Amino acid sequence: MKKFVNDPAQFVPEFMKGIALANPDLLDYTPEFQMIVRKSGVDNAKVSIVQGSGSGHEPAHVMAVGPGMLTGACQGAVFAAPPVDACYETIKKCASDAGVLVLVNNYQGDRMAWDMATEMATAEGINARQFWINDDVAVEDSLYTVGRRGVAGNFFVIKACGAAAEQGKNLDEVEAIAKKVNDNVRTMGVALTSCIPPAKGTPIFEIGDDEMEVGVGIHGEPGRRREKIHPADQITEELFEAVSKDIPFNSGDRIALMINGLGGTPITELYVIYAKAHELAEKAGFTVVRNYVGEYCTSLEMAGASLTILRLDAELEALLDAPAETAARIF
Amino acid sequence: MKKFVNDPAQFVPEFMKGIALANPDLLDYTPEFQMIVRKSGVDNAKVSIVQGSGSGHEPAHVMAVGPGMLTGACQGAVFAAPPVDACYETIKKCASDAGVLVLVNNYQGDRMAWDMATEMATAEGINARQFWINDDVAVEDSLYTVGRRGVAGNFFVIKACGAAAEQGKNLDEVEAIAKKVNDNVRTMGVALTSCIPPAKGTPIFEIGDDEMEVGVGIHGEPGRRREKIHPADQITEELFEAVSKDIPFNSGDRIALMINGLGGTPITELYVIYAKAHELAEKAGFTVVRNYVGEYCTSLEMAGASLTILRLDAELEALLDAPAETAARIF
Amino acid sequence: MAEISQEQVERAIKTTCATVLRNEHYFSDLDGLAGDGDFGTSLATGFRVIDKEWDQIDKTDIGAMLLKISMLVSKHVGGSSGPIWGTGFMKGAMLTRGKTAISLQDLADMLGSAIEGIQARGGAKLGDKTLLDALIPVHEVLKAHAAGDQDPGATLRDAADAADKAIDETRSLVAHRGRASQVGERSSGTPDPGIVAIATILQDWCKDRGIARTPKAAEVAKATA
Amino acid sequence: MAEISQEQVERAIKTTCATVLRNEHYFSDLDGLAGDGDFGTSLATGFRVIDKEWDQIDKTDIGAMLLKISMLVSKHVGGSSGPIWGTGFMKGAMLTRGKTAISLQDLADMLGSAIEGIQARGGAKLGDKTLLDALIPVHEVLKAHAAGDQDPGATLRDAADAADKAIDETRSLVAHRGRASQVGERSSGTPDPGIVAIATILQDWCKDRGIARTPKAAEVAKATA
Ligand SMILES: Nc1ncnc2c1ncn2[C@@H]1O[C@H](COP(=O)(O)OP(=O)(O)O)[C@@H](O)[C@H]1O
Ligand SMILES: Nc1ncnc2c1ncn2[C@@H]1O[C@H](COP(=O)(O)OP(=O)(O)O)[C@@H](O)[C@H]1O
Ligand SMILES: [Mg+2]
Ligand SMILES: [Mg+2]
Ligand SMILES: [Mg+2]
Ligand SMILES: [Mg+2]
Repeated sequence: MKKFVNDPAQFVPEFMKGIALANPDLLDYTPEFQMIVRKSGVDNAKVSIVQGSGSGHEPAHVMAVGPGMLTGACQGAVFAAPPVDACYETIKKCASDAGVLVLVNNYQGDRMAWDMATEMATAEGINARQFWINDDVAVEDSLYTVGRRGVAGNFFVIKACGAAAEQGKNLDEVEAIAKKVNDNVRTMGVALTSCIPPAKGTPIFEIGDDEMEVGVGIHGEPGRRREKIHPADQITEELFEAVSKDIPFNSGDRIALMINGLGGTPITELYVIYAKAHELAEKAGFTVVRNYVGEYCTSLEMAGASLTILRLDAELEALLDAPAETAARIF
Repeated sequence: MKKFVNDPAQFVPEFMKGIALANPDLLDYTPEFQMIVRKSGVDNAKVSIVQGSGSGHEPAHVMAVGPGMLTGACQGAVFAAPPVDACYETIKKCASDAGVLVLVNNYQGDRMAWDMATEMATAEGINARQFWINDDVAVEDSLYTVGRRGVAGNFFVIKACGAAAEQGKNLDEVEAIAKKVNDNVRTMGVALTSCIPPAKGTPIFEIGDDEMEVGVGIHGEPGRRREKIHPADQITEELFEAVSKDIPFNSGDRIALMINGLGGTPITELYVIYAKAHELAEKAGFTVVRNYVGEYCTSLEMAGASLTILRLDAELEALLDAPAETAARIF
Repeated sequence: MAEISQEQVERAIKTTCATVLRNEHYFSDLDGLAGDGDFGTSLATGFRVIDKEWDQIDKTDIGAMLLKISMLVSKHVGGSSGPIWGTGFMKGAMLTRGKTAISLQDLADMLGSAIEGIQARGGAKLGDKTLLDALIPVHEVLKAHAAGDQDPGATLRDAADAADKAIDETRSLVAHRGRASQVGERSSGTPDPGIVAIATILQDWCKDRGIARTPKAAEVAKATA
Repeated sequence: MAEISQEQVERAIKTTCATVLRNEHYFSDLDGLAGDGDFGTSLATGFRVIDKEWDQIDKTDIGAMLLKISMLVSKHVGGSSGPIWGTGFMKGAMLTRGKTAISLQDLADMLGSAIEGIQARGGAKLGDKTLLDALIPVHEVLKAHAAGDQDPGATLRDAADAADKAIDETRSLVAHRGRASQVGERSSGTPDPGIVAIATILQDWCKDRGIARTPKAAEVAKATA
């Protein structure tokens, strides 16, 4: 296991401590619940935006806390939903007179934990509501599972809701924006390698030296198929095709285009993908209004990438444009 | 080779095209010289800051172009200094009445190329000057080599000089700032894995499953020693010790602390290191005024990290605080 | 009418702590076959705290005790297991408020209520290859004995048999819930770790009460060896 | 006095293109042993352009031609090789301005000037295990023949011998310049790719002119096979 780690059981609290130490003016860290909230506290005139999920997807979710983004977030162990109490305490800590919107990536463990937490909070009189994000087109809905997974599109839901909340929109309005983003955002990813959860110490799946997993999930869930690795342009075409045909997106659409790294892929390779994706978008008649190239929702040190398209309208464009600040920063 | 790449020979121009497409308002790309300059052009009242080196270290160097940072940069093939002409054209394109400061990371190939380019530009009446950055404490000066290597400390030299140039400081003053930063910044890195230059197709060095290279260079150059992998805290102690004892830094120093990822290490592991480094800094009596956790100077997809300490004074603090914008961004 | 004393319930919980802690890695390994390999760790994180804080746990009555246990699970167990086991204990607590002894029928009702709660929480049904595939037949056993011989020993042995049997009966199924459902067909042929955990706990309860029985599923044999 | 015609110089350059392009991967592999494995590619990138643009290259005189070649190297060759080879051609160009033929002494002077330029540029000296360890003995050969028999054929053969010999003589040295210097002791035992390139080019020149000689260093044998 080629990792910077001490006791694997302490991996999550240790990196959260690092995030907190590095952002003393921005963030407030409660180790007991692996919870991070804005230092500036809750504004009762504004809807609070909350999220929480397994660790290993950073900068999602605790590194997405900050003005214009999340009000607070909690994390579970690597790839495991947080305990119910952590979710409950996060809602409680972020409780606002204007209400709390809980953005839940659509996984069974996360949904159950936030269900319980929201019920508990509601029972205490907190105005909390859940919204499920499910942008991954790789895996179709099925009778048996909880449905499509929530992946990198998550960033756009947070960004738009965070900005709307900042502007003082009410809970219904912010929820409507979450729905609009989720209805208009689609993602698919591809993995070239697996990753190793520190506590597990071994890869979560086996993959050949010349293979890739098309449509991989951010916990290493299998996707659509296992294939020989293709040239970057061909992979990009596959992702673009799958994503753009899903809603479908239409010629003339104004879009945000995201190439998200899964953790182990260097930024340059993401730009190789971006170059092709941008070209394909223009060929399809889309206008790329904003773009995002980097890490937004990762899977530990997995080498891989995902492509996200969000259809914009004037409202969403303005929300994406709005200022925001998180622990993920350059300067 | 688990990479998103098409023809490996086109890797650099393809990712540069992606960077350009993604930043149409910020950057101007000249494929012929693998050169990127600010879209806003040159301000003759301000010193231009220029850099260029082999590719594979992104966001250094072309992704460090932007207001408050570099005026322009050019890149060579992966890990190879740019051709002399590219350097010359970059100086020419960035030529300002106030002068051009060329920040060269201290490698033989880069120095020779920029030497020639600066001579050529000077012969044409351009007021260009070079400054060598050499913050890596891993390898001692020696009679035979060009001396210490320039690594992640590079970011601070660019940031400070970029801000100073923006403020209208003259060439002597900006050069003095480069010198002040370089004199007060020290770095050491450690690699857990090698990386694979696309055109080479094989790792640049062999390393055991349980080994790390302490003091590694950003082109995979060997460092101080090969060791069994240690817990993150112990590695951090080693890096901190080597770096902080080098100038040495003193109790009471106000510092900027950077944990830089080498490309394949996820942000969470960098924060595990940061947590310990911050603690060690406080124990040593330093005040961490600013911190930087993320990728600033990489080595393709190498798993590894480096620790940089910069001693601050009021002038440098203000320069680091100054606004800046580059292709490396979150929102 | 056979009574189960609070002391017996406490003893069963303590035994469960031992079972879960002993099998932390084994249960995770089983989860790793088709799921994400965290089941043992998730569960053990909670039961380690229950074990450690045992003396401080409110034991006024069975309900108070189970409520506290449910709270500790909610606080410390992540993943799907947190809500599932937390809900189970919570439902049991609600039916035992103020009681310091319960009948076999009470126990059957508690489990029935727990099953309902878990189904409402996670949406799984019989045959989805979750621990419900052990709990539901065990519930049938409890109901039958409560209405019949009321022999706690025989009840426990039959319950352990039922859970044990569920492992092999569901082995070839495809998981429809939890992370294991995400590997599709690949989960067929591997045992469900939740079912193994229930069977192992019941087997350890048998052992603790001196009820001789030999596990059939290899996984229970291994987990109780 | 033996004259070397411009046509002969052109032919030598064309031959050099073929040598470098044929050995792109081999020279990179040699650089990979202790350096960073880019030498062959860096060099080939430049000589591929020279080869392709050959017809458009200004051939008014030897100086004009070498100047253009130096410029193409500066434009297309990265790494240390760009400045080193670019400087070498530039110095040769400066001494042949307006000339359409050169003497052996001119050639010796050109190489002497190139060596000085490369030393000034990169700071290497004899024994640092760089291509200077081939160029300096070759320069001695040129000077001796220029002052003596003035036989271009014998000169070329002796020059090839000298460069060839340099490979084995420097093999056990530790590199003090270029990326190979960064591996310290580890470079000992590997041949320097720059020296191999010079020896290979000279051997190919011999072959092209029908001068029979058998390379001694295994690397040259391989590169010219
Ligand atoms: N929806 C559900 N209802 C009941 N039990 C479930 C459900 N989903 C999973 N389980 C049980 O939980 C076990 C897995 O728990 P755990 O590993 O903690 O959850 P996760 O699948 O989120 O990683 C499975 O073996 C199964 O027995
Ligand atoms: N300072 C120097 N002076 C002369 N020749 C040098 C010098 N440094 C390197 N060389 C030659 O260049 C060759 C390596 O070239 P190349 O691989 O392009 O450079 P780099 O070492 O920058 O990767 C070496 O084999 C050596 O012969
Ligand atoms: Mg899990
Ligand atoms: Mg090189
Ligand atoms: Mg699991
Ligand atoms: Mg080289």
